[in-house]
Amino acid sequence: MTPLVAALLAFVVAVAVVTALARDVLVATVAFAAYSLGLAVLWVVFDAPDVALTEAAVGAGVVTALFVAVLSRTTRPVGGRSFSLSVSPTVVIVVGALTAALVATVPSLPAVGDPDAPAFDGAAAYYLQETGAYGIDNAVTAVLVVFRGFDTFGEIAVVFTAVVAVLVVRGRGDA
Amino acid sequence: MIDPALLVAVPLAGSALPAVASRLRPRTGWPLALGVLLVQSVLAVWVAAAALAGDPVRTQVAGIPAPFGIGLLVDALSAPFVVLIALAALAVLAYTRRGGPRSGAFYSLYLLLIGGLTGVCVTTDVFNLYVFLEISGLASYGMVAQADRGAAALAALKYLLVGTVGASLYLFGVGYAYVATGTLDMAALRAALPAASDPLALAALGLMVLGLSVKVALFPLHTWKPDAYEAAPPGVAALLAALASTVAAYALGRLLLAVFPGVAEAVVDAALLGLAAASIVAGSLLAYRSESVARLLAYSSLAQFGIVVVGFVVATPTAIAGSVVHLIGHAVMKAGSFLVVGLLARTHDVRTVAEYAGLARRSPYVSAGFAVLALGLIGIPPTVGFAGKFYIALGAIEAGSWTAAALVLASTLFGLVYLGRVLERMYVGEGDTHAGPTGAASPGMYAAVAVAVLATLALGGVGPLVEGWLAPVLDGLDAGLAMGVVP
Amino acid sequence: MKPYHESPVVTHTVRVVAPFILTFGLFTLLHGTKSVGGGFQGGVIVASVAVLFAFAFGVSQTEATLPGVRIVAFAALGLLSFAAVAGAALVVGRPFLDTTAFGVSPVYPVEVIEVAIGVTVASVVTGLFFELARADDA
Amino acid sequence: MLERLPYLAAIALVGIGLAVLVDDEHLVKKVLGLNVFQTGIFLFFVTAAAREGGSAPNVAKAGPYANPLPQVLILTAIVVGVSVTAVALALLVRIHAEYGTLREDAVRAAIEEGRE
Repeated sequence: MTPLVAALLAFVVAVAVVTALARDVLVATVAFAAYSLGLAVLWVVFDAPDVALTEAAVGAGVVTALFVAVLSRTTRPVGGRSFSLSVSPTVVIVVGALTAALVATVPSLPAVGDPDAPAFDGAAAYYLQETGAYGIDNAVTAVLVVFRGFDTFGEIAVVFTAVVAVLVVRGRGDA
Repeated sequence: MIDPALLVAVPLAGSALPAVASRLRPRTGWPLALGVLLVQSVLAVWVAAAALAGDPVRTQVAGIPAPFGIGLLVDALSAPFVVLIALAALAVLAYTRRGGPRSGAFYSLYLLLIGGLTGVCVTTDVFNLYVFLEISGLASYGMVAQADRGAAALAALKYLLVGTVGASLYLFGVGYAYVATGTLDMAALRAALPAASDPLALAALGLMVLGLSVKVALFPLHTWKPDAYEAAPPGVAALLAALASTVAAYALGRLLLAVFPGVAEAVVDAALLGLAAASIVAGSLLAYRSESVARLLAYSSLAQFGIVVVGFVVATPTAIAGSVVHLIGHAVMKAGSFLVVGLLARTHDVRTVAEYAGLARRSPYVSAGFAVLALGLIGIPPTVGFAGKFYIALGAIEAGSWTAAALVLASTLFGLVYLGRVLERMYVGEGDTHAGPTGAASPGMYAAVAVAVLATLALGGVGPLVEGWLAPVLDGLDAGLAMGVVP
Repeated sequence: MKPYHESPVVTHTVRVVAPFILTFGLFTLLHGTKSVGGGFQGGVIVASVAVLFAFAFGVSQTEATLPGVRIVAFAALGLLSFAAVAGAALVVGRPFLDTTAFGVSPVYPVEVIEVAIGVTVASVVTGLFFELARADDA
Repeated sequence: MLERLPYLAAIALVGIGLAVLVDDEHLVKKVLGLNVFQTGIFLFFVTAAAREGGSAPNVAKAGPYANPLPQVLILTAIVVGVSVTAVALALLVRIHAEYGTLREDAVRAAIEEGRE
């Protein structure tokens, strides 16, 4: 665990807390954009540049733009404190129980970066070994299009579903 | 043989047509959707028939070998659902020609929903299943919001938020399963999971089951359902009632039978039985207290899916056959009921249990159809509703699980109370018998209801057939587990 | 919404920067097999140019040059192209999506699929932004 | 526990996001909460892909490599996430046009009022 990773994790969690507590939704949205950028840097540190590029373009870019577009034409709450700390007890219990159950699994997880973890055997080893045979260098692209292309086909369908669903929701299904 | 990938690819690719064509020429959405669905239905029936007559039909997408590539499988467990999706889509499409929304984009969503649901049924890869879960989810959120009323947008948003949490919890479970084993293929997971670290296997199971339970809408994870079904246009409510939770329950059953045996079975069975019992009791109670007939039917689904889960927990061949029959039967009966609700809202402007009073005299044929569907939902012979429950109860008794058998029996008594209340109003209640029809319905709407009623009766004897189909599949799964190999 | 006032600093910056971003986006889109990038990443970056123009020049003015019909048609085109490449393998008797089915290096069908992804993603992201940013009366 | 810090952070993000989603009355905040919740799960996957002394999975360069599979899964999940967010925001725009507010309690009150 490098200090850089620890610092990035602390930053990401801190900005997530700001997003959660801010009462002004514009503040929350800006905090969320910073959160996405923090994650993008974290992905770079974790040797996932493709995920980082997507996170930066999608999370910090497109999603923020979409939120701002919506906020610019709707109302923002006015007055009151800037941050809200009140959470209902039911939420604390339910979310707390789930979180505690998940934390209990952490000691059983392989250590971060452990090359003997099961995840590095099996499918991943096969992908890395076969990628070159397809004339592709970037294993992420090879997995995305060749080895798991059916996921990606479905993913394009998801993207198409989004635009069609938005047209339907906005009542412009034929316009 | 036909590549099963086409069952998914045809509707997904075909969904590109209605949204574009209707912009160039109005009202081309419906015929294009019909054409695509006809092609898909022929393929689905063909592949399913081949799978039921002989060996399961399987393929590895792109020719990447198992367990590294994504496998698709139509066997006796998935074939009935593949056919159900295709035929229900056609029947409801006949209904929506007059009764439903007509924009081209709507019919694109319709095809995306069908493609996504079929994908969930045929894939043997747990992450691929997530992708198709999200396609079908996203399409359903848009379709619910199609209704004009403002409440529909809020109901759709709630459906979206809760549904996405469900899908994401499932994805989290996939993450645990992958970290524990290094594979995403169902058969390989089944071989590797029991040897994996216990907390990780249990977390994978817990999160995946929890996520799918949200999609199935088991109590108390059901909150999206009544609002969404009440707010959606009638055709959409019928389609979702027939397919959305049904396919999620299929996925839950597939995982419990084909991936997770050997992982903390005693704990898991007790937890699932508790969830099922809560769904049966609370769903029946909420249904009894509903004024709106659409909400009553939505709450009734909680109880019905509780019974299906009981069958998967008992997990004898008889009980599993019962769950499959009940899933198919419930889809037919519940979709038919929602079509009747939409039809009556159109022809007589009635929506609540009170308003249904005396309807049997004003609209005798539609009322008789609804009565058959309701008796089926209660579980009266000779309907398919009886067949499913009977097989689940029989399986429970065979396995010596008296709790499970008692739950099935109790659900029937509860059904008698909350559905009997509606039937009683319709047949002996005093309503405004002089009020004439307030609107007209199309032949397609009546035809879709008639198909559901006839299927409810005709499928009543399907139990032994399904049991026969499933036997080799279940044997194969057990053999695979016993030998620790990939079946 | 308040009436929109163009700022010369912003519009000039966007004019200068946009071609570079567009080039970067297309490079990312086409270079996914060799290095970081691919259809999704490149598609989003290309779309961000349209979003930038909208922020600089106003939503309605930018959208006038990008009618909705074409956006949905392009999104559909990408989806259908992907399906066509995937389905073409079936025609020569290979499994759906088999990129080795065509007697050429798999890189070529992979690149076609990447472009198809890029076209759909770029048009959908652009379409989503305008659909959400547009005033209701438009 | 400390060498597994990213997993703990992922779980924390899941918890924070879920709490906002369930508890906050503002519908925009709910959608933001959903995004935080999902990215927490993404962190879990990308952490599982990291490898000590590894590099990005480009086979033209020398290994060992990070695991490309979870990275691809998350690439897909990010795109799914933005699609869901876009549809959610479109629903928010319609709710706002109809009821003039994005607070859940106020929207519910308006719907109840419409029923009576």
